[in-house]
Amino acid sequence: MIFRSEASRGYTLSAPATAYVGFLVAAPLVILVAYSFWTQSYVTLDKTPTLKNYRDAFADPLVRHLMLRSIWIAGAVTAVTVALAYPIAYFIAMKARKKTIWLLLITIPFWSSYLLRVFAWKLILGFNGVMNSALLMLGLIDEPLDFLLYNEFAVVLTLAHAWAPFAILPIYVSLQKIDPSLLEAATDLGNGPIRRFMRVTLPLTIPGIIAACLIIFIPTVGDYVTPALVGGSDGKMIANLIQVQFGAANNWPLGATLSLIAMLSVGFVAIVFVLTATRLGRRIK
Amino acid sequence: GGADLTVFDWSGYEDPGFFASYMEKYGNEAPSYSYFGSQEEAFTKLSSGFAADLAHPCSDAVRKWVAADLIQPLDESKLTNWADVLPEIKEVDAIVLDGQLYMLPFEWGNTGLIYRTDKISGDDVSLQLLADPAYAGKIAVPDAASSAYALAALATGNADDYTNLSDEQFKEVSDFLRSIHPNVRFYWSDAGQFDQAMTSGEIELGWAWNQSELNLIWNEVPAAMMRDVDKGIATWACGYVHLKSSTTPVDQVYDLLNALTDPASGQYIIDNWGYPHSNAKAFEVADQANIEAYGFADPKSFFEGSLFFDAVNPGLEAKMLAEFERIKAGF
Amino acid sequence: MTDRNIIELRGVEKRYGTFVAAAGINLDLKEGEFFSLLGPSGCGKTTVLRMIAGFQEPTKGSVLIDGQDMEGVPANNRPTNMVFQSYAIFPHLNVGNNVAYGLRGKAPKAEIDQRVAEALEMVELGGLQDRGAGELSGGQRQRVALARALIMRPKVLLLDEPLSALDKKLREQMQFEMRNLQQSLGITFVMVTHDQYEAMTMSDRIGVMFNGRLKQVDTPTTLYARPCDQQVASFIGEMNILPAQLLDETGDTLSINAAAFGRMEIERNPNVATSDRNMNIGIRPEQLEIAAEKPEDYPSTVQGTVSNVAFYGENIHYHIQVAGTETPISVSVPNYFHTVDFNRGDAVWLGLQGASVIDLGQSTE
Amino acid sequence: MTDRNIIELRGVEKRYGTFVAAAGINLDLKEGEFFSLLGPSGCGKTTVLRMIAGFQEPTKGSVLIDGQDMEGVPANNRPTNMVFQSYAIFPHLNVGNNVAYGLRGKAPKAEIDQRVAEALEMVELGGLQDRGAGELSGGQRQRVALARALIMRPKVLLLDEPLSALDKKLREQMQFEMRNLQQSLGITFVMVTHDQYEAMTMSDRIGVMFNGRLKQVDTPTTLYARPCDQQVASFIGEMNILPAQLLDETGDTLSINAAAFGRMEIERNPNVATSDRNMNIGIRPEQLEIAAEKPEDYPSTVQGTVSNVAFYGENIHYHIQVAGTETPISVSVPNYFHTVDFNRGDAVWLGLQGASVIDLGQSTE
Amino acid sequence: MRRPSTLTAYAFLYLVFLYLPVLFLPLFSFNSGTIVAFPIKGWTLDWYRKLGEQDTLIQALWNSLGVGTVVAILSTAMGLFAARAFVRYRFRGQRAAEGLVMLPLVIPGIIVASSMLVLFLFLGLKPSLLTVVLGHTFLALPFSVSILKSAFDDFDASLEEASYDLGVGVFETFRRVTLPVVTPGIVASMLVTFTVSFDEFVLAFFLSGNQPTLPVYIWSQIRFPAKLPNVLALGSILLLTSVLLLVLAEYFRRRSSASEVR
Ligand SMILES: Nc1ncnc2c1ncn2[C@@H]1O[C@H](COP(=O)(O)OP(=O)(O)OP(=O)(O)O)[C@@H](O)[C@H]1O
Ligand SMILES: Nc1ncnc2c1ncn2[C@@H]1O[C@H](COP(=O)(O)OP(=O)(O)OP(=O)(O)O)[C@@H](O)[C@H]1O
Ligand SMILES: NCCCCN
Ligand SMILES: [Mg+2]
Ligand SMILES: [Mg+2]
Repeated sequence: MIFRSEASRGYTLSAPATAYVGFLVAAPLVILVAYSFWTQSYVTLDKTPTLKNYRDAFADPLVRHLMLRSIWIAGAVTAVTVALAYPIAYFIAMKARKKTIWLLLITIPFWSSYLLRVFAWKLILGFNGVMNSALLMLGLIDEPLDFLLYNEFAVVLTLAHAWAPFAILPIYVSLQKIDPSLLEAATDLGNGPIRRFMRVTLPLTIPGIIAACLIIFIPTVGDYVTPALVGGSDGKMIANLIQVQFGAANNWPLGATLSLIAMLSVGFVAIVFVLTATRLGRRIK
Repeated sequence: GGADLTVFDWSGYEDPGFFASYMEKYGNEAPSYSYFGSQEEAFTKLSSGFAADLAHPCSDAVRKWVAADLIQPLDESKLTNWADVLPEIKEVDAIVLDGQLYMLPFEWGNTGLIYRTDKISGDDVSLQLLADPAYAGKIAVPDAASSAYALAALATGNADDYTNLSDEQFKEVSDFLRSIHPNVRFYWSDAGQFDQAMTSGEIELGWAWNQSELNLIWNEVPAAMMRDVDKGIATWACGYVHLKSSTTPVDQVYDLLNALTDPASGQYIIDNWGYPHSNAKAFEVADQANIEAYGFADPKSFFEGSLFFDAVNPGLEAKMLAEFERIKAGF
Repeated sequence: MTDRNIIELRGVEKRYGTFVAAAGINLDLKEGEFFSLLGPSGCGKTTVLRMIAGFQEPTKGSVLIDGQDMEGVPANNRPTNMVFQSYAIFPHLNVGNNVAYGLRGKAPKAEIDQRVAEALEMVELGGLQDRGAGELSGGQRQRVALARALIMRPKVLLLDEPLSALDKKLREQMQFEMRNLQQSLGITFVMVTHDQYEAMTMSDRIGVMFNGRLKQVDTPTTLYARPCDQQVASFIGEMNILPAQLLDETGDTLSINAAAFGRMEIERNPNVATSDRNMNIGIRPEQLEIAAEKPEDYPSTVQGTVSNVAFYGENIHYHIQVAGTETPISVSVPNYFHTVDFNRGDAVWLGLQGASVIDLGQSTE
Repeated sequence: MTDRNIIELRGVEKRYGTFVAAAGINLDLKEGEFFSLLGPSGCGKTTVLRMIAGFQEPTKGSVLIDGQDMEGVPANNRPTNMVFQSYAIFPHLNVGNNVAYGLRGKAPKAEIDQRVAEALEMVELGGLQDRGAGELSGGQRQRVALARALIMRPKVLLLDEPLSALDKKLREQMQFEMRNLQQSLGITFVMVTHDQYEAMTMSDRIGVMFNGRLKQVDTPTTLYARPCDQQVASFIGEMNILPAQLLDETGDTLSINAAAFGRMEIERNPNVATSDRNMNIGIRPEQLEIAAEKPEDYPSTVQGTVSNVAFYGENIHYHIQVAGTETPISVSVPNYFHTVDFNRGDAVWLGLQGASVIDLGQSTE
Repeated sequence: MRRPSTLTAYAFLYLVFLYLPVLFLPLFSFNSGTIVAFPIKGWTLDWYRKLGEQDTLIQALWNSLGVGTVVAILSTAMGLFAARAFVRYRFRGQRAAEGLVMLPLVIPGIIVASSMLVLFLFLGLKPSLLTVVLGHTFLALPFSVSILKSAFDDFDASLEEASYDLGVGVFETFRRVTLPVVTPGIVASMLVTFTVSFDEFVLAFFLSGNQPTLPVYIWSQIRFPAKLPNVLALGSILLLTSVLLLVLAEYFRRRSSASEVR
């Protein structure tokens, strides 16, 4: 084994993982694509290839609407989560003495069940919830606020909570990688803390920010549980429609078509985002 | 042992009070349960190859399940309690198809308008209230097309044609759902969500199962279900079907079916769950005060006067599903 | 170099918890001087430099730059600039933007461009503005760091081991260039290094540190000829240290009896505290004469045996075992005509003159 | 040192993709010899060492150890052991278990214990068996690595920059100890280094590499006195390189006309390929005489001006600007009596003898 | 020296944001009512007392623990080899391979879930705990690979070479040097991958047969809330356990870094 070339050792060792992931990514994709050309009526699957599903999906303004809303909500979730997470990642990487303790502190809440956490948010945001009770008690409001729950705001807040560690960790890692002497050099060259942050820290953490954004944005577009639980009457997203096709409607071909459209749209948005962010980063001098 | 038998069920139905005699026979061992949250979920899983001995859908699903070749007919002669099953339930559409019995009814109940009695008086309450701008943000409707369409069919006076709405009727019914959409706080997908919101006062009325009414009452929330058949209420019946994927010996399957339909089980579910049972004898042995309080002293009136959840025809079902998605999205 | 103090350290001390990284540092640096801080790893050199730059506040004492107390003045407001050991080239900026960094927003674009071009010319990187930070060699990075600091026209340029990452040839070339640059600009340079040759060849004065304390501050030649104690003596260059007895003192002349070499007169070293009866003397290897025959014109001589020969190219070092001291005496001779004159085992004579013997003060045992 | 070849490299080449890290390496190492590979960073030294150890297979050519072709023999079956630059001390094992590592399961426990104790004595770490790997200083780590390799009784010990992580004092001490150890054990040592003084003082022979090629293999003195070309000449020590015209050759004597110094007779350098009409000569800084007056007993003299003085302690280097060459000529004089004799601007004379001039062969422009 | 900065204040506020919801779970596990909403009806320990009787709940917990354990082992094993390959060797397509292994992080859950269900059925694999394990291993791999990559980053390659050099073969070197040195990374990877599996819902929902994992069970309980407080009680216990586990992980991490400091 010592003697085989480095490359072949690399292939051998990484093969199980890459083959596994590759297979589980590729095979379902092939099946999804196949399904998207078939049709279903009631309980029978018609395997005659057709573009009907695509035609229907593209013709339907609902699909477009839900897709755009999903991207908008996922974008908002991503922006809010990352914006809230950046300072805390910065704090842990640059200021905190006991970094590991802080990292632990931000992970512990995620060792309870996700569904229960979503549930807990309803307790806080609900009509008789903690937030309203507190505001009422403080005399800040007379009537419970009803715009806290069952809307896009609630979805964004709940997901910003759920994805917190996934935003904090990549940003933390990229901050951690910054050579402190770069920051000292910026100070030495006359920058105060804010200009130094804008000109050195921020540009150098763009890869971390991009990673955090992708890790949050892409799965969020496909989330259907959170919108169903806290989204209210207008928090529905594309994944709910997909879920209906695989469930109640029992129309897998349409579900597969919608999945593929969603993946392509998300991929497109992600690529545009990465390119823009990278370019923006380069513009800073 | 008893656990060899697997049941695919709504969660909660693994209550040992439902099948005491089965446990006696099988060494005090309960069947194994696995759960679904909705019939659609159950159908998806079963048609994906999920295997079990028995499943617990409601009557409206049976036709589709048969068409998808998921279930096998039951042998009436082996069902010891078949004779005692309420005659109204035996009549329910799709329980018997092509002369073959496919579902053994177990429990039944209502889907109706539940409201906070402290906020709305019993005289004022009506389905049309759902569209009243005064209740903006105060109502909840199930996130299920068939149930929402039943509600709207009742509200628009199209209840009799619920399973076979004409195009105009369909439009009228859909428009009602559209008109209440602005008032909807959320389309509930789990009963707990509905119960929580009613408890907190977040919503004041909504379309839900009688299970919710009872849960609210037990938790001392002032709430009730509107049971006036003239104002509109729906009825459903659910039961057990024998899955084709069943592998456990048939006798054991029937032992559980018989235990479930035993009057003792019926008494238990009526007294402890507040649900009506399918066995007529159960009503005799159960606490009459409960029967009165939970509002099913007169089963006949429900089966005759209310909208019964039968399967809508497949074409209409697809239309409902698609249209409901649009309505929810504000289209 | 003028006589004005540009930097004054007054009783500066720095503690990390209970650990004292620097203590009792008093130091005046002249305008236009090239000053080096020399000492073994961990002795506190970087700590002192960073207190001047403002990256660390002294625990005690004060730092004055150009007569102004710097307490509470953050690094970005001090008239100093720094060349970091790792160079700290901003990886996301090209050469031009790296060099322009400190001027952005403080001068019009045209002026910045011109000053960047000039600074790059100065470090012989003219025209490389658009080169990416990742495409530079070690020596080029060093020059960019230098240009980036110098473009700020600092009163004092601080350099933390600026050459240690470069390889021998390049290091020697940069030593030369940096010294010339410093002289032509007239800016004070304060350089940290652990390389004695670098310090000696580049600096006007050197401060030698051990364990957080500044032991001696002097010109390279004085440091070499009049070290203040054994530690400094053997840190800079090689030194044969021998015990001796002080017999008599007359003015600045000490009469001693040295191990192996016997009686001789040597000059008093003003840098050592006292010269007790039991004292030490130091002899640099190149100060000894080695010969096959007893050398005539040396007052003190001793016979010995070559125990080791080390060839250094420019010099050859002989280790000579002599009676009266246990460790062999090291002798350095220039390598004339590429020949080695003595081999291991040869009997040789060593010759010594009192004028080249260093008084190292009282013995520290 | 015997005459038997313990290692033979025959036309060894190593490519990484299209990049040639080593090429055309032919080398015979004698049993018991201390051999060093010297060269600038990235020249391929480590690559050659690792091909001998078996961590890398040559792309072409073959490696023989003790006469046996090593092709296909994995590192764990070769009679070589290695001391890694980072020392590679197993962090989860204590000193005793680190040293015993290679013997475990190959000898009875009692014997292992005894050999470990011996090996630790040998490197002066006796009794430190239970010390944790994390509790060792740099020098101790180096010794543990040495003991761990030597306990395997290898035919050849390979060392990759074994001392570069240590600081000056410790490095000098270990150089001395390692050389002694090698001589008493009689094992062949092959050491990679980029420090010319380390290579010169420790080795029997040195191989100088540039860009993947072995340029010259010779003893330190020959390498210094008879480098095979300008590159080797200026990599080892300092060298003044001047152009010259070959006027005549008689046997091993060349008659030349050198820039600045004029006509002289020098010895032919057998290591250079040819000595053409347009040739280069090299003069080591210590081979030049510097004086205020024209030196009498030097056949070639030239007058110049001191352009720079660099104080190195043991030596002082003067840079002298003379007519006839552009770059100043570097002259090294020993630092007798701690005095600097000349200052910048002084007019001086340089004296030179043909015997100390090095023929560097044809000019490469 | 400096007053507590706004940043520190923000950090503590953020912690409140993170913890506030989670702390309500234990609170409602002591509520005597079955509806999880204010006002709290009364206080009780019943839900904890009755926990032992909840056979299906306990079974679901065991399923999740079992799946999590197998997933942790599988993904860590594959991750170990892959991470080693990525850190140690350069080979063509390496970046593509690294990217591929990270893909599960960024494919929407529902798409993974639905397409995997289709695939497994196509392959004749009925939904069961096995399919859940396969799915979760897929999801956990990127985590395991990235954790172990950083473990190997800190691991000096010359340690293994030293072992070969001392005459020890490939497999024994792996056992005597590689494994002990990267053990803390392995432990961290096992913990994290276990957690990923333990809390995963969407895939488990699609892929589990008649043995629900805990999140799938909880999902059904949320819809039919009679036993929800039991779930809250269990959730609170799990939270406590996970805190203990994390402390354990931290202990291992500390131990590893202690041995690496010179
Ligand atoms: N932030 C810190 N906290 C605690 N100790 C520190 C800190 N910075 C430096 N030290 C310690 O102070 C001492 C002096 O450090 P300093 O960096 O000034 O040394 P140095 O002379 O520059 O050494 P080197 O040549 O290795 O760079 C060292 O022992 C170091 O370990
Ligand atoms: N695995 C590899 N893949 C590609 N190139 C390599 C590899 N290993 C070494 N090289 C290249 O081969 C050349 C020689 O490397 P080597 O490590 O032998 O140099 P070296 O002489 O030991 O240098 P140093 O003194 O810096 O250690 C270098 O340019 C290096 O970048
Ligand atoms: N028991 C479940 C009730 C379902 C009503 N559709
Ligand atoms: Mg330092
Ligand atoms: Mg090397």
